[in-house]
Amino acid sequence: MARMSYRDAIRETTAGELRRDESVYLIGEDVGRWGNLFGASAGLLEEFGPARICDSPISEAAMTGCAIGSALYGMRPIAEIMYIDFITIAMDQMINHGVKYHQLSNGQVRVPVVFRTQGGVGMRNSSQHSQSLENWFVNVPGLIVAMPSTPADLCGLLRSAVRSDNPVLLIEHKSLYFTRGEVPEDDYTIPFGVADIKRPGEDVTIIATSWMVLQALAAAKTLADEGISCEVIDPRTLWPLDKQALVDSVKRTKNCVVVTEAPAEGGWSGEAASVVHEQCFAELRKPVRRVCGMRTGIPYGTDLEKAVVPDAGWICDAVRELLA
Amino acid sequence: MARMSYRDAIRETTAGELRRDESVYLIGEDVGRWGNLFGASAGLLEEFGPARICDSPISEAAMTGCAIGSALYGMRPIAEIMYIDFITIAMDQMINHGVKYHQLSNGQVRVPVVFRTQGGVGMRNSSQHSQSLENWFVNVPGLIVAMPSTPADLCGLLRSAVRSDNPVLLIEHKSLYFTRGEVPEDDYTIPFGVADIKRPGEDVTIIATSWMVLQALAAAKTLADEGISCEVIDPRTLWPLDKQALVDSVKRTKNCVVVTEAPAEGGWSGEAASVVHEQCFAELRKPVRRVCGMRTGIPYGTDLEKAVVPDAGWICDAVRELLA
Amino acid sequence: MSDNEQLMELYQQLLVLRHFDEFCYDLKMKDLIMNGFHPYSGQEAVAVGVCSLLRGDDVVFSTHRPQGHSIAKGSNTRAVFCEMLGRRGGVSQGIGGPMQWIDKPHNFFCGSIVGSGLPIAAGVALAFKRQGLDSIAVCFFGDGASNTGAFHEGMNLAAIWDLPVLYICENNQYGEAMPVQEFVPVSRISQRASAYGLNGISVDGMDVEAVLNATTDAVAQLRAGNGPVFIEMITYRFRGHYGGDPEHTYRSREEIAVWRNRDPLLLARTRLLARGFSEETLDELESNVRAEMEEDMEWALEQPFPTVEQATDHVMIPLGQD
Amino acid sequence: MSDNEQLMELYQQLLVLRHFDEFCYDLKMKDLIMNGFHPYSGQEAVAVGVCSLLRGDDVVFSTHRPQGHSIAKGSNTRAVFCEMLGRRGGVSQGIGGPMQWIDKPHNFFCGSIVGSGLPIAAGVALAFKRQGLDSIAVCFFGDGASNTGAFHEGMNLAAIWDLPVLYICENNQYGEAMPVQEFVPVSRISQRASAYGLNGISVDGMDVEAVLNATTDAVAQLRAGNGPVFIEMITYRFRGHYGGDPEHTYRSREEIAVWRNRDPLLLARTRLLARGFSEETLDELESNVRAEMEEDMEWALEQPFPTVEQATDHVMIPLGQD
Ligand SMILES: Cc1ncc(C[n+]2csc(CCOP(=O)(O)OP(=O)(O)O)c2C)c(N)n1
Ligand SMILES: Cc1ncc(C[n+]2csc(CCOP(=O)(O)OP(=O)(O)O)c2C)c(N)n1
Ligand SMILES: [Mg+2]
Ligand SMILES: [Mg+2]
Repeated sequence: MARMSYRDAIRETTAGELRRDESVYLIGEDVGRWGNLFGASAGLLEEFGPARICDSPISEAAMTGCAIGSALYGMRPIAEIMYIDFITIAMDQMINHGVKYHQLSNGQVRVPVVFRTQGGVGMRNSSQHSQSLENWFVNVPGLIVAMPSTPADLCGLLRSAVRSDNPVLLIEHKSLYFTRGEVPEDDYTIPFGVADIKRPGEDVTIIATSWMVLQALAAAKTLADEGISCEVIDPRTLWPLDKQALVDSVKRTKNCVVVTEAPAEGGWSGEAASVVHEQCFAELRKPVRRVCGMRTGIPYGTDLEKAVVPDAGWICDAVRELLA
Repeated sequence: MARMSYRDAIRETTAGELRRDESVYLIGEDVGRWGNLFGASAGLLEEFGPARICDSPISEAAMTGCAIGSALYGMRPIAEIMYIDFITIAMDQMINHGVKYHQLSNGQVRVPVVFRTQGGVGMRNSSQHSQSLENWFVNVPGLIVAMPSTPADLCGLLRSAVRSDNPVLLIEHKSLYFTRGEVPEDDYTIPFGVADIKRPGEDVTIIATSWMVLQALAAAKTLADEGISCEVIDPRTLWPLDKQALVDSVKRTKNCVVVTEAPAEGGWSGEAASVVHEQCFAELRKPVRRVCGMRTGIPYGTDLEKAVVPDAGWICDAVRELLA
Repeated sequence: MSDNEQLMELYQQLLVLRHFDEFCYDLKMKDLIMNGFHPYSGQEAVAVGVCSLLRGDDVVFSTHRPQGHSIAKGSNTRAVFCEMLGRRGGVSQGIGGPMQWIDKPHNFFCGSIVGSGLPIAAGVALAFKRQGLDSIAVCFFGDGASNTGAFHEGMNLAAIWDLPVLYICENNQYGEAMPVQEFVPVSRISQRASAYGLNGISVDGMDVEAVLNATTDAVAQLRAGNGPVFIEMITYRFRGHYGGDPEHTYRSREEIAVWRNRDPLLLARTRLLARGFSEETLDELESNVRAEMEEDMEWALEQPFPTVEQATDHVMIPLGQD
Repeated sequence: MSDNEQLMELYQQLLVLRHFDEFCYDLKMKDLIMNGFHPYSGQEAVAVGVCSLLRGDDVVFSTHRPQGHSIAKGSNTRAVFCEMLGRRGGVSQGIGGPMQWIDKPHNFFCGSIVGSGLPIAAGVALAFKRQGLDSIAVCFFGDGASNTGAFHEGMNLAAIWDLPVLYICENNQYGEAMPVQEFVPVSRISQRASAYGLNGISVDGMDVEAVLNATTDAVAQLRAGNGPVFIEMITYRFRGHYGGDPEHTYRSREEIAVWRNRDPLLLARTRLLARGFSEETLDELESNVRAEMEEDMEWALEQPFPTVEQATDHVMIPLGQD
């Protein structure tokens, strides 16, 4: 076990995959010289050279298409979209092409591409750099969507992503980069579609993703002092979704809260809540509570950007109300 | 009242708005010479000239940005994205800019732009021309999302869209263009956020959107012969959503089915089902049933493309099971 | 200049593409091809000339108008007929349809989003370059596509990284109903190459030998590792944008007649006659090709449609096997 | 060539921009500007030269590096300080931050998605053209932005429709850490104009008079209705990409020193001295400007932060009032 930051976990895992498999390469804006905005690829250019650590021009569509094309012919690209907000420029390449080629070829071609990006608040960069757009991709057949919340999950899921022949979108979170955690030292992978119980509990199931997992854990801690025992479940992949894990938990606790940073309407909270309602209807004491970001552009500034998305306080309130 | 096709309703309403207000103009690929792929703007170039009916180059991003920019300075553009699949190219302009300017200007600028596009199956054009991507936009603050299912709704909602100072995305459906219906002859508008009960009923509420409304109505007819009375509700706008109408209906019927052409996971069905569960938990006999498109790229061919999305048969089966 | 035998082979290929296309047109009129068919008649010299120089391991990316490129790249005409008809046995087993198929054995891809192939072709070329291969990627696209953001981003990427992509712009004078002069503000689309530090050239795309000559140099340059090449092929589509479009809204009969006088098949045939081939030989060749295409079509018309299970298979590689 | 008075005014504006920027840099180092600040030092001659020719009703679209353009277009320096600091009273009331604000009274817009302004500026110009006005839209963007699809699509649209947009490419030699020579495969970005049938020119962007002269012609041409103009301004940013970036990873101290020798403020000052202004006059001007900026900053630092209610207001026009 080593204790490391989420950011370092990205770098170490990427480096490991680059060493393991010659066909892996990293492409993205300033992933080389700068080693990524957060240092998530610092030093890799020096170790692997510019043929494998490719600084891309400011051309998100081309970079994405390039990754897809090269994946068709033996390469295993990790394409980094600096902020998820910029993925809007790459959507055609991803959605109309990359994720459809396997089916269109009747299974003859594979597109082993990893799209890495990061979303959410935390850098005080306001509304064009802080969005939570993950649910768009959950509705798209052909794509795996992973959102690791800890350094250990990041390592295991990123390894799985690089080694998968399916296209994978792995969404990091800017507020997670400098969080730290224990990471096993072996070459483990985490399969897609397997949720993780981040904290076992008995009175209520809190389903949360990405940075919201940390908020949920903080809430669980506060609530424990009040005698409320929360189970915090992190699905880790939004698609495929480990429905069984969610359902098993809620059948036990009989109460459920879903937390997302994205606004409720049209977001992933509706999907998670529906799965729980569909399969735990008899057991649920009350309907699933959704705790979601405000329906607003993310404002600038430390306090404001955090004030418009859920925190432990919001979650505690929701749990208290639900159990009242 | 005049009986007309959905396609003609678009044309007549567009022409009416162009006549009413000089600042309205239409921009899109082949909206002029061709009068739109389906004839939805046939003859308008002749009446209004190329300054108001603008054939755009194959540049969805530029066309969208152009519409937004002109809307900032006194124009009221209707920007037509030929297929919703191509909106992937325009997403940055819409999502990062057009829908954010009002808030970023603290209410000082308005962006009265209408994005018209069409989705779904029906033209046998396979997976890059048949997608149902509406839920992406429901999760985006700052945008109204309308999906009219009848010629009369189209007229009223399109008028509201053109006259609104908020950005509106109006999604048509290729399988609706040649359906016909009665259209009032006066200059009526339909407010956003007001659902319509397309068929009143007592035993179950079917919430359906766009072309799925027709499938739901067909199912309701079949089920009526079996003694099952279905209420079919069309929210007409996905955001804002007329939650009250859905809730009132389900509180009466105590049963609910949600139908979308898009796949379930990450789609709008989760949102609708969540709203109903949250607010009708006590009244619901069973959990809300979702009837949604298969999780696949849309295959080519008349039979196949229709076989992968819900039809009356799927809906009947779901209702029967729910009421069993 | 090609020798007699070579020209004869090219002519045969031109005939294949033309008769294939015309049969498809009829199938479209009968609604047997259900939608998305875009005739290639008139542009055959481009596909035939370019693809005659390619190896099996070279990769072609095409557009919503792919049948000519696909066949010229080696796709089986029966399989392409089947795909057009949405039948099992099609290049994409009938699920992709007339503008979206992948023929992996022949390294052929196409798609119906205008301009989108340019970045992807650059990616294929990147793979070849990294792997030290001398295979190349060829990307066909239209005059209209040269206004897309993907064109610009893709071309720039290929240029700065010296990738072996052959960009072939088929300027057939229109993008749907949009005349190129009105939508592309340069007289030669090849001038756009200079924005990427490339030497663009424009070639008579009705003349298969001209296409061949220009492309021969380009392919040599690409295999030698000297970065992308941009060739504009000046051509014309004889039929509407899609089978049955309202052509009269944007072009005149006279204009079509002028271009039909420069029919690539006619040009090649005239040249073969001048080189001593007899009318009879050429007529016989044509009727043989036609008969063969008809036979392929008949065969295709007897193939079954895919089942829903088949059509929804392979959305993803099953988890655990991926 | 500008007269003395005019040059003096330009110099004063250069000083405003520089001192404003340097105060911001300090604020960023203190984390009072929270993020997204991109220094403009070194490029001032571009904003000042171009904007000095604009009318209030002309519209400017800028980038993630907008403060110079905004102030030169007329934005109140207190309001821009406030926006940087995220305070109420900012141009966007403190909710947009250092790279996203709209100053409607001064017809100024900016945004942090590289390249995205080009199509929107074309749209503004379309509105002016339709309304028969002679107002123009000005769009600033960087060398890096010239590789975006939005650049290509927007420029093409403006060109085919003859829209009154002045496209100003500020080639400051880098896009983040990416050197322009490596990412743009032409020696002059202005060469890209020819892809749109336009005559691009490249101008010394460190020399405010050169900027002024080139732009004067351009603005006249635009007001006369003669379609878009593309000017590349060759310039340099003296500081890192953002306040505090790892500059050493991509450029040398020597390179910076060479460019600092051509500081636009130094050039203008030298010229003013040559035209007879005294050192004392210029020093006094500078210290006045500096004092004023400091005062503005102090004022801004006392303004309140927006409340959450304020920051989430105006997401949409309330239904029924829209
Ligand atoms: C991004 C995108 N926009 C619009 C369309 C609709 N469309 C299909 S073909 C076509 C014209 C393409 O013109 P060109 O590139 O010249 O190719 P051609 O059809 O002439 O072969 C258009 C606009 C599309 N398929 N994709
Ligand atoms: C579409 C997009 N991609 C990437 C970024 C991240 N980014 C911000 S500034 C910048 C460099 C821009 O370079 P240039 O256009 O030369 O402008 P400069 O910063 O030099 O003023 C990049 C890549 C972004 N904001 N938007
Ligand atoms: Mg064309
Ligand atoms: Mg730059």
